[in-house]
Amino acid sequence: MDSSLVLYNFLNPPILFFFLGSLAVFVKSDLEIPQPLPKFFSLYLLLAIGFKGGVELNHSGLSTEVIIVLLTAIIGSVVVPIYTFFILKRKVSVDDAAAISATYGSISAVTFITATAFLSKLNLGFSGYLVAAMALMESPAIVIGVLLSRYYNKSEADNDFSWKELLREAFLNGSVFLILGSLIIGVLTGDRGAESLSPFTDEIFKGMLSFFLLDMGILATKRIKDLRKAGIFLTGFAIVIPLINALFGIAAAYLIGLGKGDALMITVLFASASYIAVPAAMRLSIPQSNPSLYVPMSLGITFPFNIIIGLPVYMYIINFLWN
Amino acid sequence: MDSSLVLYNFLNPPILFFFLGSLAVFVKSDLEIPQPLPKFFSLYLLLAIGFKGGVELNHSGLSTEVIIVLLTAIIGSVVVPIYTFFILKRKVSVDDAAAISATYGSISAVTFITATAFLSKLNLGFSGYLVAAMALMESPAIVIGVLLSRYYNKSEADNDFSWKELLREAFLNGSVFLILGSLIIGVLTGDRGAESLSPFTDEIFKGMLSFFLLDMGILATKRIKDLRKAGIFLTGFAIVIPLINALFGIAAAYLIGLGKGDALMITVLFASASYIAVPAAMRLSIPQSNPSLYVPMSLGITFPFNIIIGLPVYMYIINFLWN
Amino acid sequence: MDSSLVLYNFLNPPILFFFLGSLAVFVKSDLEIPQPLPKFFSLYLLLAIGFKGGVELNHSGLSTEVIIVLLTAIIGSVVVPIYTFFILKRKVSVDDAAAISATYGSISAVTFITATAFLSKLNLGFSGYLVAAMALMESPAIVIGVLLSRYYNKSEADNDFSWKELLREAFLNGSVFLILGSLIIGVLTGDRGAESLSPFTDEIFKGMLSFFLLDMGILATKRIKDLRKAGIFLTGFAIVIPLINALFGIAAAYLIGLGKGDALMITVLFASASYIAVPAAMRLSIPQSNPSLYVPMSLGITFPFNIIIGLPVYMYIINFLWN
Amino acid sequence: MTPIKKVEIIVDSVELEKLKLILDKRGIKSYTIIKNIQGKGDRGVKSGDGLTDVFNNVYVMIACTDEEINLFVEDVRKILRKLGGICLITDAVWIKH
Amino acid sequence: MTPIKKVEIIVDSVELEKLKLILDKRGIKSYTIIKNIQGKGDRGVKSGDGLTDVFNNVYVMIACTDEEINLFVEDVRKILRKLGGICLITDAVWIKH
Amino acid sequence: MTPIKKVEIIVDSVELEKLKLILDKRGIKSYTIIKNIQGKGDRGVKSGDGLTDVFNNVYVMIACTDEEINLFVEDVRKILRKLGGICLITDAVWIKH
Ligand SMILES: Nc1ncnc2c1ncn2[C@@H]1O[C@H](COP(=O)(O)O)[C@@H](O)[C@H]1O
Ligand SMILES: Nc1ncnc2c1ncn2[C@@H]1O[C@H](COP(=O)(O)O)[C@@H](O)[C@H]1O
Ligand SMILES: Nc1ncnc2c1ncn2[C@@H]1O[C@H](COP(=O)(O)O)[C@@H](O)[C@H]1O
Ligand code: NA
Ligand code: NA
Ligand code: NA
Repeated sequence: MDSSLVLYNFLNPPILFFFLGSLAVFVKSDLEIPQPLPKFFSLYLLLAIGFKGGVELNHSGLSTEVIIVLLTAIIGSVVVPIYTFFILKRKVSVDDAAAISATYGSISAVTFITATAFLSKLNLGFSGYLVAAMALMESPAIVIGVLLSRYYNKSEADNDFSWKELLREAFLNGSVFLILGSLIIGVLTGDRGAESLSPFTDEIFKGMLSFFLLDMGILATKRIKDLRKAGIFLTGFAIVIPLINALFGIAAAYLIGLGKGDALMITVLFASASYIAVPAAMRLSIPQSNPSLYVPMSLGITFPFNIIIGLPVYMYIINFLWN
Repeated sequence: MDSSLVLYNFLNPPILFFFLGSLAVFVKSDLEIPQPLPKFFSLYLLLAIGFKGGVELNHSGLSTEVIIVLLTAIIGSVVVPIYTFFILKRKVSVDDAAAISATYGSISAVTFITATAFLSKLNLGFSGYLVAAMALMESPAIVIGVLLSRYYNKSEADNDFSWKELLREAFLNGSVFLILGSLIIGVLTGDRGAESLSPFTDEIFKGMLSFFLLDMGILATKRIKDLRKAGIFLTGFAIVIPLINALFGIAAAYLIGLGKGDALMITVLFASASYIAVPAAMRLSIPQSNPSLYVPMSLGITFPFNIIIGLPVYMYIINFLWN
Repeated sequence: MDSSLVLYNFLNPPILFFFLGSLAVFVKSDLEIPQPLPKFFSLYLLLAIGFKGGVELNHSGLSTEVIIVLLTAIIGSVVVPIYTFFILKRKVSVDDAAAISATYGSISAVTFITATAFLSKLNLGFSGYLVAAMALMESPAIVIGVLLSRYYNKSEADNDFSWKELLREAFLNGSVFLILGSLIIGVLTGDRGAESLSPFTDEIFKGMLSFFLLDMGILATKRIKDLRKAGIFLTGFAIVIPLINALFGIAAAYLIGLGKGDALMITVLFASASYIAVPAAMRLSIPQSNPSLYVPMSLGITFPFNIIIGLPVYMYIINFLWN
Repeated sequence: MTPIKKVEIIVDSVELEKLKLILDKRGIKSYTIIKNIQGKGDRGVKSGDGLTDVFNNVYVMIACTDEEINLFVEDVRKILRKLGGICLITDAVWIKH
Repeated sequence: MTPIKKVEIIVDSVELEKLKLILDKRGIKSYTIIKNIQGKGDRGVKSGDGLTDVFNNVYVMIACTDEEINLFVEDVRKILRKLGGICLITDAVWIKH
Repeated sequence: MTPIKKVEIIVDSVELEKLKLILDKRGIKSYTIIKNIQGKGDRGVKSGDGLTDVFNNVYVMIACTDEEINLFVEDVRKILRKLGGICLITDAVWIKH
């Protein structure tokens, strides 16, 4: 495998700051990023990536390709939770299976953003509408997960259930709303808006990402400890399923005929798992499910796996197939 | 009316982010900007606008015009609370009348800052000393409000009253102090200082403003709900009085012979109402007044009215009169 | 003395913001920078200075000079706590003497960072490895301080003591860890990394420093009140000892043959006292010592003294000797 | 000085909205909230870190009479059963003003 | 283990400085403060949002004897009457160390 | 409704890790933590400002039985003696769910 890809990824400051955060936990340093700074960085990144995607979309406009990609994204976020649910149900409770499958059907915006930094190192771009694809993938997985849990728990009549609540939680949770909103603002204001916001959304972006990944390194590593509860099956799941989903993503990108940059981004969307929107939604909609399972899986294993090993591996496969 | 002005204002990213925040509340999204981030943005904006005003002032120096404008500003912030107090006293308690009149005599720094972004879209500038005018308008209104409340509440001897406390609260509250202090630092360091701080105070300014207005949209819309208590009279007051005050401002600017940019800024100062310095001061100095009246009025109605409708309308009138 | 040096320092925005914060406390303004913003600025500055130092180090590489300077730094941070301990022990308890001596053996990163802003005003640079020297000086002083306290408190068997704990606290506390880690990331990524992070770590740096020093001005001035407890001896100590240590630093720089910029930086390291890493470590390792003594001394006296008077004085002496 | 009961409820942060709805519905007009607190219990560690409120608790205190407690205690019990947390009641006196 | 009273006061954040002055003046040397808390009461909702502390409460706890309570309770009552808030007193025992 | 003891401990923030270790070691599996609180006591003012947790307190609450209290109270007393802080015990009832 082209080792330069791995090196490119490793020598990227954001990734190195992730390692630094991770190391802080291993050596028991008391380094910590106090609340609500992590939330601030996360809101900043969503706003910036949404806005930049919108400005790109303003340039490119909508096309058949765009619509096909968006549909592919939605289908992916519906199919993944279904197939994984039936794998999971053999080993864990229905509620946990539903929550974990929703987690893996949904996406991680930070993985997506880290992939943009990786692409920019390789001087590759990506299309702005993929940000829309990302936003569209968060919600369906949540709905599917909750429906699966309800269907297989039929006996227990839970009178608290409200479709309105579920749909609001799925489609209007803070992160989906902020990304979509910023995207639309980007589309509306185009280059004029981009110019005035660019020092904020572009220039300091990598620095903010580095700072945030420092915290993500701390968080992800702390969560790894919780994995003992998850056991070997779920730990393996958290690596194997993203890989399989990535292959789905690569295949879809190949069939659609996307460029390399776009192919990597759609792959990363398929491969990534949620640790912000979905856990918050599951806590409300499937309260019997255990967040000490799905959060460590997505944040402690799948996220680091994707940004450290996944990115260069997916890129390598794409390079191989596309050339 | 020149519709392009409205459009210019609407397609300004900061205004669009304000709408986004407002929408979040309407659709019941759980988007929120956790504390103390709103305070951080607010401190940043005060520091940046104060400093930039100071640097401008360092260029232009003081002139008769400057002194006339500063006096006009102070007179405005004394007259407005007096005339509004007697309007208000017919409908609400003396304490509430005093607090609301102080609110409208004082100013909103964020409205002022949003107006600078609006001007820069129109390629118009404004003079740095108007930042000083802004700082000078915060305090007199507070003092007048408290004096009116005390005078008309004579019977109740409130032994707690202390002039020292009142003057400190009026002239040395955090926002007045930070704006004036940053202004003086800007004057002292001039271009040399501006150069080194400019990436922080200038370049990322619009981005920080957008982020802050996102939160202001959330806050203002939440406060609207509280307006049921305020009733139709106070709701109308919160739109009509700013309009009247704006006309005073435009008239003053016309008589002094200010440029268009400066005219808009002084108009905005007259038209805006405080929701930071004055509520904090009223809470201490007129504790019997009800913050659930004056905060929703200034933050939920007057602020959005000014930045969305007021700015283009005032500019249109100024364009009309000046040409 | 060359008065332009003093003026250069005074008209530096960061220093002026320090004065502004200080003034806020004197006039009893309610200006405050809410938690955890001060911690955010402090983390940002450590990350940025560490990273920039690392990039510089990547350019210059290691040399005999570098190793000599690093050794000098370590020796300084071992010798200073020892000699000051015996001075202090005559007047205060063994525990307080140990904690104060550790405080003055260690360093203040913000003083160092303020010195870089001072140097850049004079168009002087400094070598990146001095950031490493700074990081290396935080820990030994902590270890020496604790050992002195234990040796002279022999009688009381404190079963809680753990070398492992002490060394972790000394070498892996958050600030040391973040500076060293960012330095290594800077070394690893070099110019490529610097380019992508530079808007974040370089361009907004002075603005962030100004904001932070505003808070430091507030904090330092609040702490001055606590000095009544410290008394005249400790107050004098907090000015005289830094001066003596600065002379040691200047002498060392002269003997090694450093350039003027590097000489100032090493002098500042010797002269400065810790108010972040050491107090946190002392609280855990010498709990009987009184933080209301060593924090006001280092934060309320030594820090302002160094950045206001120290910087131009040290520079003046260096200019005098070097020319 | 009037005798009164102090009811303290500690639950998952995501339950706060539901809890407030219950109190409103049951006519409880006054309460105090402390957000972003941490803890440990049967449902694991609430460490307060992370990017969401999933690992956070909230504290709600209601000073009220025994009759008022009866209005909402069953609803609270239901929440606790589902999502964990605790509810303590203490005797106190209220300084009337 | 010594019997002691636990006095808990919840008031508007802007009153904190005044409250601390009272305690200092009345010779109360020890207390604990929790800032930035929320609540609801006769004077409306304290939602904790906003750019000021106007919609914020503060919690102050004082563990002290009955005699000490008498020193400051009247002053506190006056504050509560003016700006709202509550004051509860609970019996507790103090683990002497 | 079961009678229970409410143990409240307020100590220096730097002691929190040690306190959690003690509770874990003594088999106490449930507690609640409020971080970043302020106060004043024999060891001076904890103003909560500054760049470290040196001038900060933490509040820990444990609802447990008398037997459980005996398991950790001596260890807590030792901490209080060394670094200050207080420990109060109140009678409460626990709403079983
Ligand atoms: N015995 C207890 N004492 C104090 N706090 C408790 C206790 N039990 C539960 N809690 C709090 O309630 C939260 C949820 O409890 P649980 O449902 O048992 O996980 C915990 O995270 C604690 O903050
Ligand atoms: N019965 C109560 N129980 C708990 N907290 C209360 C109660 N009454 C008032 N409070 C608290 O005291 C604050 C001020 O109360 P009020 O003056 O009634 O608006 C409220 O925002 C609550 O946080
Ligand atoms: N009598 C008291 N009432 C309430 N809080 C106290 C009391 N004594 C001590 N504290 C708290 O415990 C902390 C440490 O106390 P001390 O060790 O006395 O300095 C103080 O900062 C207060 O937060
Ligand atoms: Na996915
Ligand atoms: Na006005
Ligand atoms: Na030193």
